[in-house]
Amino acid sequence: MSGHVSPVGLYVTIFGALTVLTALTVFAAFVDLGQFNFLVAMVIAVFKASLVIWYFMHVKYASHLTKLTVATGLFFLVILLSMTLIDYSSKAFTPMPPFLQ
Amino acid sequence: MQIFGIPIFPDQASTFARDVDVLYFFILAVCALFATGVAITVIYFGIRYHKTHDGEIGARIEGSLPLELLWSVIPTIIAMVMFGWGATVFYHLRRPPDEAMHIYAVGKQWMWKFQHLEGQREINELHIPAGQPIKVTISSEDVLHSLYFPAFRTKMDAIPGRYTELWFEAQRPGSYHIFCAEYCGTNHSGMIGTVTVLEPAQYQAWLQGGGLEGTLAQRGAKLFNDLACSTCHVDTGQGRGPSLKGIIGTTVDLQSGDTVTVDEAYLRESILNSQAKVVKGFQPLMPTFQGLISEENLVALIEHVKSMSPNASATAAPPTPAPAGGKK
Amino acid sequence: MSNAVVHADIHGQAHAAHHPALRHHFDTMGQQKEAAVIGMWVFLLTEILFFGGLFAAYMVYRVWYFDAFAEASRSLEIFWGALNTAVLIGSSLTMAMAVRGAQTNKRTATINWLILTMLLGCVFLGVKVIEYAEKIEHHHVPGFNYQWAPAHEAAPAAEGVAAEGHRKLSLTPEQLQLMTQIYFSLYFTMTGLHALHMIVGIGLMSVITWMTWKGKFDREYYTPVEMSGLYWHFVDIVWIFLFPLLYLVERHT
Amino acid sequence: MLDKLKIPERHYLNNGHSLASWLLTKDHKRIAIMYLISISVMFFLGGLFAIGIRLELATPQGDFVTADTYNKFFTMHGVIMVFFFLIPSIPAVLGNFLIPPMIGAKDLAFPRINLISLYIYWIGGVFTLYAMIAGGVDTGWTFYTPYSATGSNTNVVPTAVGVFIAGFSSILTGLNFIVTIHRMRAPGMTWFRLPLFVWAHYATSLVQVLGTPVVAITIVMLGVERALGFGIFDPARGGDPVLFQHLFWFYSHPAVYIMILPALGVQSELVSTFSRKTIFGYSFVAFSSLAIAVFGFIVWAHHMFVAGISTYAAMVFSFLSFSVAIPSAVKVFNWTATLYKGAISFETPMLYAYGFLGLFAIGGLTGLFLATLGLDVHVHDTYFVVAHFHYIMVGGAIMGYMGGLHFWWPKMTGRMYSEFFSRVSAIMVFVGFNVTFFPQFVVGYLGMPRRYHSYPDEFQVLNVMSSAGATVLGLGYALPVLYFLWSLRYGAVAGPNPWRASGLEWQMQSPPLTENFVETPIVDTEPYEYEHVVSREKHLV
Repeated sequence: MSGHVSPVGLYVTIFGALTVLTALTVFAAFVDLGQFNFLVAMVIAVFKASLVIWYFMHVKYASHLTKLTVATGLFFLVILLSMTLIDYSSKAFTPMPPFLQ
Repeated sequence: MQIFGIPIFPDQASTFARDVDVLYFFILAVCALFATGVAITVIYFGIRYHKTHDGEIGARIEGSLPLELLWSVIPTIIAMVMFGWGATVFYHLRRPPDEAMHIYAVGKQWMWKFQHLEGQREINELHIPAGQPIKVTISSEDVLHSLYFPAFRTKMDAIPGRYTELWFEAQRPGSYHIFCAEYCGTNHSGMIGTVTVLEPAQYQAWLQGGGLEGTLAQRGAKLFNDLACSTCHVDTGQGRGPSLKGIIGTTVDLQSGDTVTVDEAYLRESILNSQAKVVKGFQPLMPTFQGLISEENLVALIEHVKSMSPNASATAAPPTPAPAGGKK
Repeated sequence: MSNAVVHADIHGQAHAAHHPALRHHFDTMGQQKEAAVIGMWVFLLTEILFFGGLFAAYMVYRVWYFDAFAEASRSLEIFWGALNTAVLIGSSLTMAMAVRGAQTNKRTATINWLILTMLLGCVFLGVKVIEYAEKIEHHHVPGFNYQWAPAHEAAPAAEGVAAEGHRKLSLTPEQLQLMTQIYFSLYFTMTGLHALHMIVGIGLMSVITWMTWKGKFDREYYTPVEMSGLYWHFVDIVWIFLFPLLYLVERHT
Repeated sequence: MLDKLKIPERHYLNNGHSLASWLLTKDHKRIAIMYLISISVMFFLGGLFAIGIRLELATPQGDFVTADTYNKFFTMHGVIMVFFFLIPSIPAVLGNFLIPPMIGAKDLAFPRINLISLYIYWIGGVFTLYAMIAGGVDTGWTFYTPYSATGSNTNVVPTAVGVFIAGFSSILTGLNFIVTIHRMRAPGMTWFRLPLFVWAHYATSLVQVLGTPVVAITIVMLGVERALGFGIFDPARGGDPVLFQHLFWFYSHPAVYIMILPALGVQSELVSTFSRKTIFGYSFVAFSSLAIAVFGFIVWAHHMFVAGISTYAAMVFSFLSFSVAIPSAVKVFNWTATLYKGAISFETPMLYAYGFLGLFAIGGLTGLFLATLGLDVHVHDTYFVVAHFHYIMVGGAIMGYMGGLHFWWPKMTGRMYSEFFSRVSAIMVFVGFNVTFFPQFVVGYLGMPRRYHSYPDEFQVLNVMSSAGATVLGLGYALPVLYFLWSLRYGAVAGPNPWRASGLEWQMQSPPLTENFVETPIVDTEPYEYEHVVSREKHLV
């Protein structure tokens, strides 16, 4: 039972998409979107990562358990990042860097 | 409170010590109830359903949903009560009243340095008046420490690079422990002291006796002249630097277009790093005093500037929740 | 216990079609491969959270010291970063082709694609060496007399006058020296760890290439190739996030 | 029926006697035995440091050892006990040995990775022992910066490397269990026919796999900061020590669930077997393990209420911390309900189960004090906290481990140990434990801080009581070594199912064959069925 064999064409199109998205990331960085620069960069990066996971890593054709494992990992990463922010976003002041000592 | 000479309960020497203890007894009662309930049930079942003959098998009971819900929902409700009560006590614990008397505490490896506004400096000793809310602003010079007054039921970590604070209002005169509660190295257990709560009158007497070179603000004024600040910061405003009269609490606009409220943190930053936030309309000529001023002198200078404002007790860097200062 | 007897003969037939690579404690090849894939993904979970800790630290300091991060990020060469991203995406493609070759039993194709992937990996590491060398030369390595003087920029003219093309920085050189040091500490930890994972990946793949060359894999059993593929794609995904976070903090002013 | 039993000729212990057959084994049972020996050594080493601490604290002045040595004592006690005993104890010994037979498999999914996990544990142990011999480390097992980065000049980096490596041993064990439980169950062994021991280990493995990497990267950042001079957490260079605490506790709170969840699994097995009754509310107990594992990840900042986090964050984490208490309470109530209308007998494992029930209840309930914000400000970093986590770790995890060891010892060695001495040691452990740690609640609320080398005189009496209890506890733990070793040669032959238990592992011979079952069993009964046990018994013997 060999895993799903994807057509070469699919791989090349995914590669093309990733290259275009990289160029888009670099281009978007030079456009002043203020606060949204970070958001745009992250959305593109997440999309690129999901392309790689879905097609290159065959998760599209994998069992539900594999999909669940991937989802669990990302969920706990989000917990780590978001709950650390709970503390840092609600701090009244940024720490006085040491030169203020 | 003691039994056979063994102390089993700490003194209640601050106003909210009683609130914390009442909360403690409430949770203790609830837990004792649950623990003894489970213990008695378990022991009773152990005796009542003891195995009589080899090969005896217990009754076939799979479980019961209502019972499960019962002992999930009830503990959740009790937990929420505990959380709510604890949160209110905590909120009260962490919001110093405005009229609190201000004391600076600096943790340094294995000693506590206390600095009164009136100029007294004490190491591992603290004299405070009873019946007066006191706010202690804490910082550390090297590693993490934690200023802990068990009799007042309050504690706060001393973090290098940042101000943290705690407050209490001592009720009963007497001497109580000061501990360092965050591990800080070899002599962590030696970093202890005693806080002596005096009657207000006795406190004033102690102040007079102990006052070395006058109040902090007076010492600040002397420094203000010695360091030639007064040459630029002239009260009339004609000097090369902005007038500092009554500046505390006002908002000034900066060269870079932003505005900033003048508080301790801004004063401190401008003294140590004068080019950081230059006020609009002035040249950034002021030299930086980074490394030239000791911690105590810096505090004295800030107190002096604050004493030039009509409302004497200025707001220190407010640690209460407000959106983060850094831009993103 | 009659069903135990029935079970025995079903089991007996399964033993007949026995692939040499089937390990004794698995019943079928499918079960073995599925276990390997899930095991690899669980391992990649740990890697996600391993790098996650670094991203958490990066996120916190970026919020606090945004200006310094932007300033320090500008000192990085976008060209190398973008080239590296393209190289790594290319190596993901060649890796996918290598796995496909293994699946379809084309040994020489698999070997060629694997070698190509390793080459691209080495190119990536070479670019990193160039970038690191440039940083060492500018003393941008924290801990080794770290000096923050943005070399390629003209020193900001008069103190108060905003250098054109740059938002007036509210930070003084001392502040910059401190805050950019945090940026570069994180930069070297993240890219260093990533490069280490690349080196491990290339080592892994050279072993897999040797095993393919020895003919150990076929249409039925190519799990090690797929596992190194999953690992390599993961390392590519980490770089996909590292590139915008480290290189493109604020390029638009 | 016991006397005519004899040890089977072929079993996993005599299947090859050479050193290589042990050191290069792929048999999960042999790896479990090697883990058992390794962690017992580590347990007694950690125990020595504990005795050093209790001797020092018998007198208010620090006159037994110098302050530095005392700091190294409690640090090594913490590091060895947490990373080298509590985290691997039940999963690596009982889990490794029993999960494959419990689900009807021949071995774990990745036997070689299981062996690598053992070697990694040994390498991590060597680093930590080197650090200990080369002068110890005095930062506390939490390695808080900036003291661990710049303040301390002891062997922080070797210990950090040791802990970093030992972390991977825990990850690999977790990874192995997850894949095994998912993909290698015998036909008919559905998720709801799994023993609760397996459920608990599944939840533990989730925590091991998802938590350990974060402490690994935190230690890498600490090592990089200390060795290369980077300034990530260094406040003098703009870093934030509180960030280290965030990242450290993101793992270290779930780590306490790694330590206690397997013991909860053992407890479910013991209570059900020795009251001859199916567990009450099986699915609730099973899902409460998963709930503990998941909720364990969102509560970590209750270790930092006074560490300078914002008031808002403290409230959020305090609220969430109560959510973790509920599943533990559900488990305790379900065990109590299991005893109802059972046929309870008090062999040694059941004594440990009763002890566990009492001590874990107290440990869990005192957690409520610490989750309540108003109280935590007062009791944080005092002996109240020390007493709380010892009630959970020693009263819970170690009682569970001892109970499990006494329950499955006949299966692992085919020999019974002396019932009398094991009951004496169980009672000694229970009494000694309470005398040691209950006074610490009192002295904690009085305000005696942790990690104090010398303390004010008024705390002396309570500390002397605690030190006295510690000696009884120490003896209580020494006794099992004697009668377990004695049982290897002189113990009565146990036979396949001495306790008439219902698990699949009791249907194979003891000590088991290397491949566990002659052929993979078919499961057609519910998990805790004792009616069938007696009937099956006749067939096997």
